[in-house]
Formats: sequence, structure tokens, C-alpha cells
Amino acid sequence: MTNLSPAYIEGATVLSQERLTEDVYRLTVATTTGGAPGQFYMVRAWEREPLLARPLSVHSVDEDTVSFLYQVRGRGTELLARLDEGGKVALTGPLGHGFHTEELCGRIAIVTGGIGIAPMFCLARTLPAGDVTVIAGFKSTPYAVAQFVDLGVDVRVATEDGCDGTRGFCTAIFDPHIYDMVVTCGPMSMMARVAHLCAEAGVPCQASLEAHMACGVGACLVCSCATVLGNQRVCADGPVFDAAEVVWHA
Amino acid sequence: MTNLSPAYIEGATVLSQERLTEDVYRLTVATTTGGAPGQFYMVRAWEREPLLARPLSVHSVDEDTVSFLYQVRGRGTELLARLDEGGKVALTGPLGHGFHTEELCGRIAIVTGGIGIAPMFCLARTLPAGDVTVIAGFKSTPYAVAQFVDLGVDVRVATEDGCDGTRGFCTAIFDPHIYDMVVTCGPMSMMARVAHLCAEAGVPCQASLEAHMACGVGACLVCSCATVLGNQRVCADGPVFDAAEVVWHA
Amino acid sequence: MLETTLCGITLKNPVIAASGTFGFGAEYSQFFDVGRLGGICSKGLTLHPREGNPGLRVWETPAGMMNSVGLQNPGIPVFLERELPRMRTLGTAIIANVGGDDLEDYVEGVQLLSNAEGIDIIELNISCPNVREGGMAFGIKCDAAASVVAAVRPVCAKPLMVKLSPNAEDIVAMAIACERAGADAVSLVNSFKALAIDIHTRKPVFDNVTAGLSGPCIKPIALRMVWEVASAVHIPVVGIGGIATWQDALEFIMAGATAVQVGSATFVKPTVMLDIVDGLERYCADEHLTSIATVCSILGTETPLP
Amino acid sequence: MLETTLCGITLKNPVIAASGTFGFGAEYSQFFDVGRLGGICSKGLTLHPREGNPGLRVWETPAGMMNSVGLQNPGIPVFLERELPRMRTLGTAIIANVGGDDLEDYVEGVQLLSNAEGIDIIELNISCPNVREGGMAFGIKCDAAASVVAAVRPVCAKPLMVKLSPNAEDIVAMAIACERAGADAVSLVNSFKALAIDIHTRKPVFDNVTAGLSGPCIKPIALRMVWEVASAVHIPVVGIGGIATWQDALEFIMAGATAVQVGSATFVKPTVMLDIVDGLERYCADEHLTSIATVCSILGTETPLP
Ligand SMILES: Cc1cc2nc3c(=O)[nH]c(=O)nc-3n(C[C@H](O)[C@H](O)[C@H](O)COP(=O)(O)OP(=O)(O)OC[C@H]3O[C@@H](n4cnc5c(N)ncnc54)[C@H](O)[C@@H]3O)c2cc1C
Ligand SMILES: Cc1cc2nc3c(=O)[nH]c(=O)nc-3n(C[C@H](O)[C@H](O)[C@H](O)COP(=O)(O)OP(=O)(O)OC[C@H]3O[C@@H](n4cnc5c(N)ncnc54)[C@H](O)[C@@H]3O)c2cc1C
Ligand SMILES: Cc1cc2nc3c(=O)[nH]c(=O)nc-3n(C[C@H](O)[C@H](O)[C@H](O)COP(=O)(O)O)c2cc1C
Ligand SMILES: Cc1cc2nc3c(=O)[nH]c(=O)nc-3n(C[C@H](O)[C@H](O)[C@H](O)COP(=O)(O)O)c2cc1C
Ligand code: FES
Ligand code: FES
Repeated sequence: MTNLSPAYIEGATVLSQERLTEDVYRLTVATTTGGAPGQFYMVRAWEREPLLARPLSVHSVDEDTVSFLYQVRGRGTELLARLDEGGKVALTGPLGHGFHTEELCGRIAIVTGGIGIAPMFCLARTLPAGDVTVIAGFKSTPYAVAQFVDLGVDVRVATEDGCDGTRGFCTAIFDPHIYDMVVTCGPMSMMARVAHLCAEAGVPCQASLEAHMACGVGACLVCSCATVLGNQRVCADGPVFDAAEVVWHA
Repeated sequence: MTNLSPAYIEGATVLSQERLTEDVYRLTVATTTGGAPGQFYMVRAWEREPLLARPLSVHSVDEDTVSFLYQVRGRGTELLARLDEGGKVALTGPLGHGFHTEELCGRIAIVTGGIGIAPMFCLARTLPAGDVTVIAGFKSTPYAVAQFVDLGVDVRVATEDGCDGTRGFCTAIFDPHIYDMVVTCGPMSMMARVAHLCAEAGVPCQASLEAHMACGVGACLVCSCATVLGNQRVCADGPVFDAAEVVWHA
Repeated sequence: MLETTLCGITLKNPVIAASGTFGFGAEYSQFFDVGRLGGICSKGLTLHPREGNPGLRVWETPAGMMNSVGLQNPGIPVFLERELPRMRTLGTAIIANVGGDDLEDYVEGVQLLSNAEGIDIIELNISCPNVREGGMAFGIKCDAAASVVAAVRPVCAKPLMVKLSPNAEDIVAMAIACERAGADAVSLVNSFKALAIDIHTRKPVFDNVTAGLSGPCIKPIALRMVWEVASAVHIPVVGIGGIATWQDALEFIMAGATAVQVGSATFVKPTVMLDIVDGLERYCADEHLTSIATVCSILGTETPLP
Repeated sequence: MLETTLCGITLKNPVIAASGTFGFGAEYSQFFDVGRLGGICSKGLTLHPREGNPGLRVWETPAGMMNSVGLQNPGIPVFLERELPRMRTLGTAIIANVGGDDLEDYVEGVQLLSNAEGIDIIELNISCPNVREGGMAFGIKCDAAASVVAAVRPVCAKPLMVKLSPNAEDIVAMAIACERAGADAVSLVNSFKALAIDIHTRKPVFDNVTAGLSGPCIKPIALRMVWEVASAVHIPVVGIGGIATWQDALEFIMAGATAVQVGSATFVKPTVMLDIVDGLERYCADEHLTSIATVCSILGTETPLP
């Protein structure tokens, strides 16, 4: 899928804000700027404070709208969650290099931890449903999984508190050997584990990395991650990287 | 009237927000903290920015509510104007020394410029209507005068653009000689003029001064005004001063 | 858990009202029991009464404020007679903040305060950015600072805390110079010298041109300075600058501050210092600390990376 | 109305993208015609490529941000080969920002840049707070600064602008020292040395402990420094620090800045510099100024009050 080039939109209108769980929301915004799976937007729903916009992956997209699936973590996401229908956000995007969908064939595992599931819905929509298995881990109550089931995708859930699916981490129910391709998104430590399992099994893996960002467009170098090719910018060279090229710290 | 002592109230509820003109609003808040005529509150309707609260006079008061009449001037009042019913404000007050109502007898003139009319409604309510004349100047369309008429108070209006009442400044239609007591509030230059006229006529005048404030309670000394007694704190020693004691710069 | 010893004086907790932002304590007693504070610094005092600066005295900036009060105060004799007796009833440690224009004024002022009963600590303000000639100069050059500390030391029978300016050329050297000259503690920072221009009048906002910047905006710089100074001196350090939450206060303590002072944040919320005290208390309980001092200087003085 | 001459170079307008916040210009060309800017400062360059600092590199503060990029850059030779040709197509003045650890690197780096076609001005960054040993030291002491300026001057055939650190002991003396050593202009300020602590881990947020503070929070201090420096030197001064609106830019110009640089504000809104250019243009039109230079230094160098 081709990565789209970005625009800056000052007052995009909120079409809907749905609360999925205690702290997870889906925000849909009117914009025609689109986005490929794995690309993201810098989002801002406040005037002055906090200073910086927040990166959010494209969760779902069509001609006139982009949706974000996000979890309230701190001040920025808390302010996002206060938005109502008709509210305004500033968007910069779509940004970055998304998933290399041209490489995704054969049996595909999508392995996610927590809100790492956000970018996967628009990805799954582009893949043949029968080939895809989503292996999703959550702390507690799962969210945003039903929509994959609706696509006909096989979904397996692990929860840390055992309230749904298998108790434990998603990596415990992920066997890389039965897949041809793996994509992953979630906490860095979990992705490091997935990358390690894939490397051992000799299965290619694409990982969508996290990093604190300032510009989001590749100009400031605050979002760097160590790779075998040297430091790369998560925002502009990624956020999706070949997991084998990332220098995992965990 | 006795000045009341203040409290800090974190989340007072907005009961109503009325827009009176293009940029003048009346905000009514649920609070039992009351206030004497001429006292004020430090009001805050935002979390972090701007840093400081804004001083607003008690416009009208009863057992369970306080109303403010305010004009949008900059960022703070703009944010105030965005409040809707049910919104929350933080209040510190009532603060300061209000009008010396015990001295207000005989024929009383209330001379105001613009939003300087704000503190006068609760003052007028405590005075014998027949003794009071309000002489109110505005740039253009007058506001908040009808309520004085309802009290039975004589109201004379001057507007700079001549759209209502006499064209010109309110000081042009104010003859101090026919009053026993004058109270005034408005831009400093206008109050200086009123004070001058009163001094010439030998009529006592109380003026409610303006100053930028930080603490509002008398602790920081940023709101000082020069008086014959030395620098005084507008917030704690005033805001109402004997006009004859103020060193007017204008 | 929060009891703190500063220069031999026991404070209920390490949260002190900063000079110039809390008057003489009486104003805020209307809102809360100021006896719950660790201490109160008086408005900056000078030997002779001062009317302070003319013109506008306050201006807001992003996450901060500028002030140009210019040491308006009734003078030390009037303070001792009129304000101190009332302060002493407040039930908290009293820190007399003293400023001056020249050495003689400092010495005479400190002497008067030193003889007064009920003052626990004298805070020597060598750093007020809002007074022309004098004051400021002492706060910029190490040797000038050392000379004023050395001059007042012999006449000061009470613990002597020197309040440093962030405008100092080298704040670490400054702190060391004050320590050597006999300071029992240092407090930092005072406000930053800053400028605002009214583009409409094309003139400075303040008559005095520059004014002192305080508030949350300065916290990251103040914290760095406190850490550097605490790493370099052996006397206690009191951290000041933009503290508005218990987390801010804790950062200063971890950086090496024995206690903290809260200034501008009180304007935002009159009772903020109680929130800070309560927050630190909860933190100690949650972390099972018997004393907040356990985490003082926990950052260490060594920089983790080469 | 906005055309500005800086060290003999004509800029379309006085609004320049600050070093390290605008890459090499290409990234933001996606959002607007960067050719409308007065100029672009390159990311800080060093003779040899650098990977920059490990660990977290950005942290938000009230009205500001801290960064610890640590001069990550491809090295001057790669810049000249790969980035400069593309920069030259952008249609605006190119300012090459150069940093270093020691005198030799500075000299060799400047020499390479000086020989390159298409670079209009060389900005000597003696003030990066995020590089251990070297760099910073040059930015703090006047004589160190003068020595590096004097060393690169003979090999620099292009206009030489020296970027000053707000952490300098005495920024006015520093500017004068640089002027004497041969600087054609000074730009100020770079970011402030600051600290943030993670109270949960009880460690500094940054591996490097301290990091550089920028953004609106620093504006009042930066503006004061620009005014002081502009009042003291005869070479042009470029104002930097927290500029986010045309009014901010105008304040710096009134304080004596010939041009301004905008850094962090671009992160808040990619097209903010166009707003600033448009705002200044409107201001000139509204005030009937034939040139923005009319209001440069209008504040004067004398302080209105005694
Ligand atoms: C390319 C990319 C895409 C992302 N997509 C999504 C998404 O679709 N949905 C979603 O909920 N989140 C997503 N995130 C993470 C999201 O950006 C952060 O949760 C958000 O910025 C936190 O902001 P805050 O103000 O709420 O929290 P803060 O108060 O800033 O921080 C709260 C916590 O979040 C961490 N954090 C802050 N910023 C980031 C960041 N940029 N990346 C990772 N952790 C951070 C902090 O360290 C802290 O632990 C994405 C991050 C990146 C880099
Ligand atoms: C005791 C007192 C009572 C007041 N009562 C009222 C009232 O009832 N209704 C009302 O509309 N206004 C009242 N004011 C004025 C009001 O406080 C200011 O208009 C308000 O603070 C402006 O805030 P802002 O953020 O909207 O504007 P800013 O952006 O802060 O400033 C906009 C303009 O207002 C001026 N200004 C800012 N603060 C003050 C201030 N404290 N006093 C005077 N001018 C100021 C600025 O210089 C500037 O010209 C009162 C002021 C005082 C001191
Ligand atoms: C209005 C005002 C007046 C001040 N007056 C004094 C003073 O008289 N003496 C002094 O040492 N510091 C004075 N300060 C500085 C504060 O004590 C404190 O050092 C500074 O404000 C930084 O702390 P903050 O960011 O918490 O406000 C004053 C500060 C303000 C805001
Ligand atoms: C992420 C980032 C990277 C920076 N890198 C450099 C640099 O390489 N060289 C330099 O001279 N200044 C660098 N700076 C400093 C800026 O050019 C500017 O001086 C500073 O940010 C203050 O301006 P501002 O408040 O507008 O951001 C950097 C600033 C930021 C925020
Ligand atoms: S966030 Fe600026 S380069 Fe990635
Ligand atoms: S506003 Fe603080 S003393 Fe008046």
C-alpha cells in the first residue's frame, strides 16, 4: 500500500467519539487526507497546553474520515477524550511509512499488546481474511476485537488477569512457526519478545515502534531508535520497521 | 455594609451565562459566599493557562448565587465566555473593601464608564432608589442599564458614538454640584476626571480602582496604587478608595 | 514523616511559603491554617521602608509571570513592631527575608532581625532583580556575594540562609563562595531577569524595563541549578522555582533540596501548599518511607553517563 | 517591507527556521513552500557523523520542551554531498549550523563549509547543551568562545554568525568577545540547560541528566538577553527563543534583533512561520512602515528609569 503524503489541517471536525472501555475511545474525524495502514497523525485537541501534538495511528479510514483508537494515558489523551461530536482537532498527517503490505502473503499473524491493536484494523481490511490470525493481549477486558471477527479474521485473546481468553501474555499463545509473516505492535518489551521469537523461528516480522515525538515529520530527531543501520527516525523512517533490523533493548 | 471574609471554592457550578451584547456577558454561579457591593472575586475557568485568575466585581448577589457582569478583553475573559450552564469555576472571594455604604446618603450619583457599571447594581439595590442617579457612559450600545430602571433608579446614558443617550463621555453629563455623594467605577482616566470634578465641587467621591492582580488577597503587592497615604494595595486596601486620597496620574 | 531539620530548626514539613508571595502570612490565614506549613518567608525587608517600583507590576507569560514589585516593604523596624508579633502567632517557622542596596544596610538590617525574638532563620536576599544599583550586583558576582555574606555573618546570631539568583554568572561557584563566607544554607532560585515589550506602545511593559520571571515555566532550569548546587556544597539547599504540585516538590527533594519554597503557585490556588504537604505525606506512606529525607539527594551527584 | 539584510545577505524576510528543528528543510516542504522563509538553519553539523544521545530525547514542560538529541548528524562531508544540493533548490537563504567538540573539528568543519557553494551564512554553534566535553564549555566562558571564533575566522570566507548560549556566564560580555574575535553577527539563544526527574524511577528523565529547554516558556528571558546584547554590540543580532507568533517576533525585533529564528513552535504548527511572516507584513502595512527595520531596536538601549 502506498504511503500517502501529509497535510496540516487546522480545524478538522469530530464526527463521533465512542467510549469502548474505561479508558479506550474511538474518535472519528472528518478529513479526506486518508492514510495507509501503519501511518499515523499528529493530533492536537487543545490550544496551548500540552505544547506538543500526540501521535495516533490510523485505525480505520475511508474517503472522508479517519478514525483513531486510543487509550487515555496522560494529559494529551485525557483532553482528546473530552472532545464531543462537532469539536475540532488539528491534524498533521498521514505521516510515516506504514506496513509493507506487499510483503504480507501466506499465513499472517498480527500480534498486539494493549492499544497496539489500533493500527491493525485498517491493515486487516486489506488482507485476505482467511489468511490472518490476530493474537491480541490485554491487561484486562479486551476491546476492538469484534471488528476483526466481523471481517472473518481468526482472533485469539490473552488477558493478564484472565478475565477473557487465555490468562497471561499474548506471546504465550503465539507460535511463530505456523506463520509465514508476522506484524506486531504494542509495548516495546512485548514487541522485543515477538521479534525474538520470530528471529528464532526464521519468520519475517514487521514491528510498528513507539517513541516520544515532537515534529512527527522527520525534522527534529527526537524519536530515534537504534537499528542495525544506525539511528533511524521512528516518525519518518518508520514507524514500521523490519523487526530484525531493530536493536531491541528489552 | 460589612465586607465579608473570603473562601476558596474549587468547583462552583455555573447556573447561567447570558450574552448581553457582542462582548458583555452575565455569569451566575452557585455559591453561598456572597459579597458586599464593591467586593470582588478572583475567578478562574481554566486549568493551567493563563496562569493567574481574573478579578471580577460582585454584580449581583443572593444567598446561593453570585453574578458577574464582564466584558471580554483578552484570553481570560474569552475563556470565561465559553462557559456553559453546568460548567465549573474556581472562586476566591469575596475579596477587598467594598463601597462605604454607611457614608452614602443624600443625593447619590453613580458614575460609570463601560464595564465599570458591573459593581453598581448590587450597590444600587442597597440604596433608596429615589436618591440615586446612574450616569453611565459606553463606547456604543449600552448594557445592564434596564435593571437599574427596574429598581426605580434614574439612569442617564452617554455613548461615544451617540447611538444612545447623549453623544460623548459620561463626565460631560455629570454635574457634581447637584449631588451629596458620588461613587465611580470605570477606566482610570475617566475616574480621574470624575475625582477632579468632585474635588472641585467639594463632593465626596468613592472610586473603585482597577489594577492587574496576582494574589488578589493582599500578599504580593503587585496591585499597588499611589495614594496620599503611600502605596496601597488595590485588592486588600481597596478596591474602593476615597477618590481624594488617590494620586491620579491621568 | 515530613518533619525536616533546616539549619538546626525543626520544620513540620519541608514546604515553605516563598518570600514576596505570602505577605507576612496573615492574608492567607483567611483561607487555611498556615500553621500547617513548614515555614513562612516574610516579604523582602529592607532597613528603611520602600515604596517599591512605579508603573505596572505584574505581567503574565506562558506558564509564568513577571513581577516588578521592587521590594516594597515597611522597613525592618516597622516589621518587628507590627508584623512579627502577628506572624509569631501563626504557629510555623518564621524566616525573615532581607534585602538591601549596600553592605551597611544589609549589616544593620540583619543585626536588627538577629536580635528579634521569634525569627527562626534569616534569608539573605542577594538576588532581587527588581532593584536598581545594589541587590542584583551582589547576586551576580561571586566575590560580591561572598563579601555581603561575610559582612553580615558576624552580626547574625541566627541561622543564615542565602538566597541565590539564577542570574548569577556561575551559580555553583556562587553557592560555594557563600558557604565559605559562612552561610548555613542556600535557597534558590529567585526570579529570572526577563523582558516584556508592549508592541503597541513600543515600550517595555515595565517602567524598570526588566522584571523577575517566576512560575512553572522556570522549573526545569531551577531544578537543574538546585541539583548542581546541592551536588557541590555541604550545607542544606532549599529548592525554589515553579513548584506547583507535590511531584514538583519531590523532584527538587530528589535533586538534593532539604526543603522547598512555593511562590507563584499560591496565586493560582491559595491552598496549594496544603496539597503539596498532603501529597508528600501520601507519597511517604505509599512508598513506606519513614522520612522524606530518605529520598533527598537520591539522584546522586554523579552523572550516569560518561 | 520585510526584506532584511543580514551580514550582507539579503533575506526575503526576517523569519528563519532554527537549527535542529527543521531538518534540512525537505521535511517541511511537504506542508508549505519553505521558499517563503527568510532562511533555514541546517541541523547542527559536525565534521564527523554522530549518532547523538541514547535514551529518551524529548520531554514536555509547562509551555516548553526539553530535548537531548545530542547533535545527531551525518557529518559535514555527507551533508555537502547529499543534503546541500537539495537544500539549494528550496529557494531560501541557507545557514549551515556547525558544532564541534574541539577547536580542530570546528576549524576543519568550517573550512569545508566555507568552500561549499550555496551556503549563505555559517552559524557557529558554541552552545549545544547536549554534548558532553567540548561544545558547551565554549558557550560558557568568554575566552573559550573568543578562541574558537578567532580560530575559525581565518578559514571562513562566508559571513560568520555565532550562536550564543543562555547558559553563558555573562552573555553580553560573551557577545562582545565574539564580536572582537571576528563574528559578523550573533544569534541567541540556544536552549537552556535544564533538568527533569522521573519520580517513579528516581532517576533523571534523560540519560545525559540535563537537556536543553526551549519553547514559549523561555521567551521572556531570551528577549531580555537579546535586548542586552543588541544594546552592547555593533554587529547584527538574530533573536531566538520561544517565538510562536508574529507579536513575539516583533518584540524581538523591537528589542534589537535584525532577524529571528523559530524553533519549537514549528512542532506545534508546521506552518507557523508563514503566519509570522504574514503577521509582520500586515503589521507593516497597518502601521505604514516601509520596512520592518524601522522598528528594529526601537526600544532603545537606555533604560527609561534611573
Ligand atoms: C507512531 C505512533 C502511533 C501511536 N498510535 C497510537 C494509537 O493509535 N493509539 C494510542 O492510544 N496510542 C498511540 N500511540 C501512543 C500515544 O502517542 C501516547 O500514548 C500518547 O502520546 C500519550 O500522550 P498523553 O499526553 O496522554 O500522555 P503523557 O502524559 O505524554 O504520557 C503518558 C505515558 O505515555 C507515554 N508516552 C507519551 N508519549 C508517548 C509516545 N509518543 N509513544 C509512546 N509512549 C508515550 C509516557 O512515557 C507516559 O508513560 C502511538 C505512538 C506512536 C509513536
Ligand atoms: C477589583 C477589580 C474588579 C473588576 N471587576 C470587573 C468586572 O466586574 N467586570 C469586568 O469585565 N472586568 C472587571 N475588572 C477588569 C478585569 O479584571 C479585566 O478585564 C480582566 O482581568 C482582563 O483579563 P483578560 O485575560 O480577559 O485580558 P488580558 O489579556 O489579561 O488583558 C486585556 C486587557 O485588559 C487589561 N487588564 C488585564 N487585567 C486587568 C485588571 N486586573 N484590571 C484592569 N485591566 C486589566 C490589560 O492591560 C489589557 O489591556 C475588574 C478589575 C479589578 C481590579
Ligand atoms: C510578586 C513576587 C514578589 C517577590 N518578592 C520577593 C522578595 O521580596 N524577596 C525575595 O527574596 N524573593 C521574592 N520573590 C521571589 C520568590 O520568592 C521566588 O523566589 C520566585 O518567585 C520563584 O519561585 P516561584 O516560581 O515558585 O514563584 C517574589 C516573587 C514574586 C512572584
Ligand atoms: C529538537 C531540537 C534540536 C535542536 N538542535 C540544535 C542544533 O543542532 N544546533 C543548534 O544550534 N541549536 C539546536 N537547537 C536549538 C534551537 O535552534 C533554538 O535555539 C532553541 O530551540 C530555542 O528556540 P525555540 O524556543 O524557538 O525552540 C535545537 C532545538 C530543539 C528543540
Ligand atoms: S519526531 Fe521529529 S524526527 Fe521524529
Ligand atoms: S494582587 Fe496581590 S497584593 Fe493585590
